[in-house]
Amino acid sequence: MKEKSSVFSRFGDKKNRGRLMSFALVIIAYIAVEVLLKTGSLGSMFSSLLVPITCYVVAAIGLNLNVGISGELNLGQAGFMSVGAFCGICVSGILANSISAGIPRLIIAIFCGAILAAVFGFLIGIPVLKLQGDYLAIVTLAFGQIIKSIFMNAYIGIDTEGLHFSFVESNFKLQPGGKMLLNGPMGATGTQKIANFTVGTVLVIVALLVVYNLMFSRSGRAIMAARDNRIAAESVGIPISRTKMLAFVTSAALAGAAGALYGLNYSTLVPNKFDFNTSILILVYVVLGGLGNMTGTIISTVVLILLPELLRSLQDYRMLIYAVVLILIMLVTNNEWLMTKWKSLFSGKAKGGA
Amino acid sequence: MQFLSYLINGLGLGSVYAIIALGYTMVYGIAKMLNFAHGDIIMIGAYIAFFALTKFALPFPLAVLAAIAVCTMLGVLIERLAYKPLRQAPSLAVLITAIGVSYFLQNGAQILWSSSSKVFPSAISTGSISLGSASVSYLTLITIATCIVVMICLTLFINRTKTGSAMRACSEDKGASMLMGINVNMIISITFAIGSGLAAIASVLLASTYPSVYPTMGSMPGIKAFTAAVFGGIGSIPGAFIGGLLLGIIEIFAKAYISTQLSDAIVFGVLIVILLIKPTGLLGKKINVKV
Amino acid sequence: MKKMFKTSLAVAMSVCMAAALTACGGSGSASSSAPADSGAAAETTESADTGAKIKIGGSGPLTGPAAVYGQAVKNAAEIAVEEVNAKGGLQFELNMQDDAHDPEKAVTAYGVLKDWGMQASLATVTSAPGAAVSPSYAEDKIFAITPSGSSTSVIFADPDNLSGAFGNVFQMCFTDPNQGTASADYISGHADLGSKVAIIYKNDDNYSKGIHDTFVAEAGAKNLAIVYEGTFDDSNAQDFTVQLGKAQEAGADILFLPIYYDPASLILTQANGMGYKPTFFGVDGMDGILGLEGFDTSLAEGVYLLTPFSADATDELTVNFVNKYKEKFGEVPNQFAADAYDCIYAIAQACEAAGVTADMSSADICAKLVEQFTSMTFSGLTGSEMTWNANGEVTKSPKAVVIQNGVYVGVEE
Amino acid sequence: MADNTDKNMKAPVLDVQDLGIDFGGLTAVNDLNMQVYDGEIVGLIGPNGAGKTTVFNLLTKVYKPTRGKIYFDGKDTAGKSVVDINKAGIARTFQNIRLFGNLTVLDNVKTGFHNVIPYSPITAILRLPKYFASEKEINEKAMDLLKIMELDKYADYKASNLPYGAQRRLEIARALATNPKLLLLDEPAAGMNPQETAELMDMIRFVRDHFKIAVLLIEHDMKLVMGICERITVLNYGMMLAQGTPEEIQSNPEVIKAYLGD
Repeated sequence: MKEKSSVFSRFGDKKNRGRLMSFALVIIAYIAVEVLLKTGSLGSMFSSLLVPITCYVVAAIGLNLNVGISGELNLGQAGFMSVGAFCGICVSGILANSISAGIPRLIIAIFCGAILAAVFGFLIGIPVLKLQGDYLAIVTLAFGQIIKSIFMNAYIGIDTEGLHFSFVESNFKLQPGGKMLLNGPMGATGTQKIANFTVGTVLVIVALLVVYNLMFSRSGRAIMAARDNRIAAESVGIPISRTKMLAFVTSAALAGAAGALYGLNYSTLVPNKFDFNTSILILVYVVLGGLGNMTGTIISTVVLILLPELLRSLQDYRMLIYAVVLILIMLVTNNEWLMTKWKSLFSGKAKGGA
Repeated sequence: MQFLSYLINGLGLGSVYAIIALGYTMVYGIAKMLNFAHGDIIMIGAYIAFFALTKFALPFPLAVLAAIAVCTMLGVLIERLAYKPLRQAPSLAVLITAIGVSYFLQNGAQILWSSSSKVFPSAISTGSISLGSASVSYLTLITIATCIVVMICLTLFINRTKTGSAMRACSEDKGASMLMGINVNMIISITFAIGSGLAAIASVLLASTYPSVYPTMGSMPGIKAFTAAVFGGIGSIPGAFIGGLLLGIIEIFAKAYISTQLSDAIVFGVLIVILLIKPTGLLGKKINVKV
Repeated sequence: MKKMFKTSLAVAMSVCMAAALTACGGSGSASSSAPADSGAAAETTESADTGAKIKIGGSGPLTGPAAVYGQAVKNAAEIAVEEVNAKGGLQFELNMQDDAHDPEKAVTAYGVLKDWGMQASLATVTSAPGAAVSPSYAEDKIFAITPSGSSTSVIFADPDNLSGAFGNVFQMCFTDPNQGTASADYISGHADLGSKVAIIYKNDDNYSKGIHDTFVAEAGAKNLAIVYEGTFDDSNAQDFTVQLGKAQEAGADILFLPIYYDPASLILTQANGMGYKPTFFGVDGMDGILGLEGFDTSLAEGVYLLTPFSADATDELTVNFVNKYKEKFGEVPNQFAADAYDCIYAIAQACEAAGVTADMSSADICAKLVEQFTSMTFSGLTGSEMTWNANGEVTKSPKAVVIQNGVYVGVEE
Repeated sequence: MADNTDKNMKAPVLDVQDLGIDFGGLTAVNDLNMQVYDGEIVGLIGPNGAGKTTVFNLLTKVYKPTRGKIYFDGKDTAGKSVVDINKAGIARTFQNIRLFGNLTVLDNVKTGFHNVIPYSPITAILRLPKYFASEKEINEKAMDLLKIMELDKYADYKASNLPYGAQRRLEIARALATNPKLLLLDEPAAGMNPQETAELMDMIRFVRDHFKIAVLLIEHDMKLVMGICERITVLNYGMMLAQGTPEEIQSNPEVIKAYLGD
């Protein structure tokens, strides 16, 4: 108790352990994957999943800040990913001639994607955060759909005369040799694939740092206070909408960064990719991983991305099995009787071992 | 006079949304959960009606009854197996379960009935009548009429029957209802049964108007109907009715007078504006927090 | 709270582990000769002798909204592989993976196929996933011919300028520009069909939008009057009354539908309900409309379409294929299926001509097949005397057919 | 104005003039006049439904008054928000306890320092030196408050797991963290046993002296009210019934009538 006044023990040991665990998890996973890659034993399928996994992890960490820490159900996270993705692709396309090295261009693209998504998050947050509960959820869903519609109708291209932008296709003409960066519903094609797993892992660590640093600070306490009791939070001088906005914008920015990384990992990207289903998918990662639990989010994202791939041998039945697994996990983890049995099993083992 | 035919077509589309939204809103009002699998019940209903009409060559009314029966049972079954164990669980857990159920139904349907679409036989008259220069199909009129009848029956049921008032009591306060001797589990099951039955009616209308039956046919009408329910104030039965009709009209008008490409964006944009003016939808109850 | 989440994770993990184990077990028992292929169990067509088979991969949407296309390709390719294997000599082993019409999943599916040891491929069924994996096929030097990935982005690295062809990715279907141009040419050359054109297309679909774009360009060149253009997308693919009403209002007497038969069937039904009767003009995606379970074929009476394949053709090859397909899968094959069937036979023809054997590396096979494909002619279900240029584009002339009395009837040029 | 008290030399920290609010057609509070001076402990009592909590909600701007003025620290508070009023120096507790249930006891108190020791989110994310300095200060001050409220042994507990009495004390600690000039306590002794209530009385006195603040409290426990309040205002049906020292109130026949009924 006496050491409590020391600044370094202010989180309590438990919180620190959770934090260290998630960083350790990411770093160990990274080293393990790199070793497997170097020895060539990972296989093409798993290699192709590495970058998307880091993207979804970052987007899910961001969403967990919004849903878990701030307590607002957001059904439009994919919309922010899409903003980041197309922004990243455009930035990378524009800079392709001036910066030929992939990594610096990727980092600039991710940064721009995050900033633009944050701006979108801020603009959307103004109306959204006036609402509460399920009404807020449906408006985020609506914005997700609107963002998708916008990208389906946006034409961006670059040619010798510079950058062109239009919402009407017939107005859109490029000089010969020009490059379409975003071609309406066809999305982006011929994107240079400059994303890689190392940058993805660094982005995960950055996302964790941002979220944890925010959580264990004045702002983080305010966000959680506003979630736990709005009226009491106001009564101690916490401005609710500003606080919620901070979480919303940070979450959007992380989704944007994730989107930029994602967009630059594939040679093609269509706006339809980031629809309602993708938002739901990310939400599933968050809920399964545990609200406010970042380590859990990382694990559940990885597991749920790998699961359908590992079920490929079941052919047509794999998505059916995936659905059953999803339902069963929810039923089992929310069943008190089973959970007490499960715990007693573990504590019994622990005692036996010791 | 195209305006009139757009309006009536909008009402027709809106009526389908309204019937689906009624199911959504009832389940929400009583179980306080967003049943994302609701749209997929519609899909199942459409398949049942399709097979009843083609494989078993049943007359149309029997096919509708078959669809209603199967959907009702399915709705209750899903509630018992997947949602009831989660009564005390956080609402997000129930939401994810509903999404799981939705995936399950879609993929199950694909395995059972293949992914290729089937064309729903036109059992309802395909003719049309002309109103001025606009022509309106009988089907659209039947759809609108069905929606109004359903709405009236539902209102009567909720307001005039004992079960109906028990439902209202449950939606106000489950704990107090239980103390008053209302079997809450029973009421929730009945709600799911009615909601799913309505989904079956909607499925037949949807499949008759847009005669294409395939495993994912329910998801988009489901989302639209959810939007409609929120539009009108989720939990409110007249709200769902008005929300559904409005959504249909806005969608058709947006397509007709603004842009076919942006119609979705416009529908959702209007929703956002409405919610900003009335944060709990058109007829939603104001949330009062006692300090 | 925390504890609950931890345990929930533990449960999730253990379920996943179990799933992984069964997956591995499954693959092990299915093809015991194959080395551990990271859970990617091969979906193999049966045959007695293992080891001497050329591994043909491919991915398509086997689940989700677009599953109908992927399933058709998978089914038809299976039939073709069985037939080729039954002839003796050249032996194929087919592995169709699910990509759910998602570029991301297609890249993963490509990884699965590569781990499996694919030597030649059907690429992808749909265009967007195709554009995502084509660069990988080019990079890894694996020969690919897509049955139905018709966008230019499948074969060109820079589709905007039609340059940077991958060189080893071929198409069995027409490229989209080809169809759009041919349709506009046909309509402008047949004034009796009508003079005012309306178009309804699916603007979030590469295929539909690609055809639309070139159709409009060509129509401009041919002075064809386009009086209305309407769109729809995935979330709006049911109600077409507005688009049809607008087309009617604009006085269009030809309705050009560069879309697949599913939405087309809805358009035909709704137009009929409105009493709007223009000449409907479709492209190859329209094929299959007569095979739709429960469709009132009288609605399709008088519909024109440009298609390389019709399931109602009476030639021996088509009859044989359609019967086999019906028998095995209980459905009438569509144009996707026909294209896939041709793909396998084209690969077989090229392999035989080049003397490709199963022990060759995929790069060697690729080089030989590219050489064959750019020089050979091939006749199959979807056309005769087809040739391919170095970009991978097929040359075959689309045939105009009209639906009369519920069957396709060839139209004189 | 109603400044006929013996403290009319000093300006009151809180000055309520002709305050009233209607809900629909119902008048909940009407014509309320009362003052609280620096360092005073004032009681607000009255039968159930008299409008006591409504007065607190009016003072903290949860409700906007229909009539009348509230001056705090000499300034009119019209147009201020709940957050503004807290920044200006009024802190409160709630009748139905409102803690941040998922936060630790220590973090609950730390939230109170939100505007007292501020730093930006960027400082937090980048972990700039100011973050460490501020957090150190917040931590020390929060622990001091917990010690005063005898909650230090619970610092790492989840707030919702605390015993009832401790939760009430935690609310006071959290309110004190916002550095108020006036502390509003809404039934601080509700649910406490006599022993705890006695301790609470000492605590309230100590807090008043230590932080040099004024306290306005709603309470049903007459022993507490009469024991620590220097002045008492009695409300009935939203109207002020009486005002004065505990002795005056105890002997006021109208008050006795209101409490015992007709």
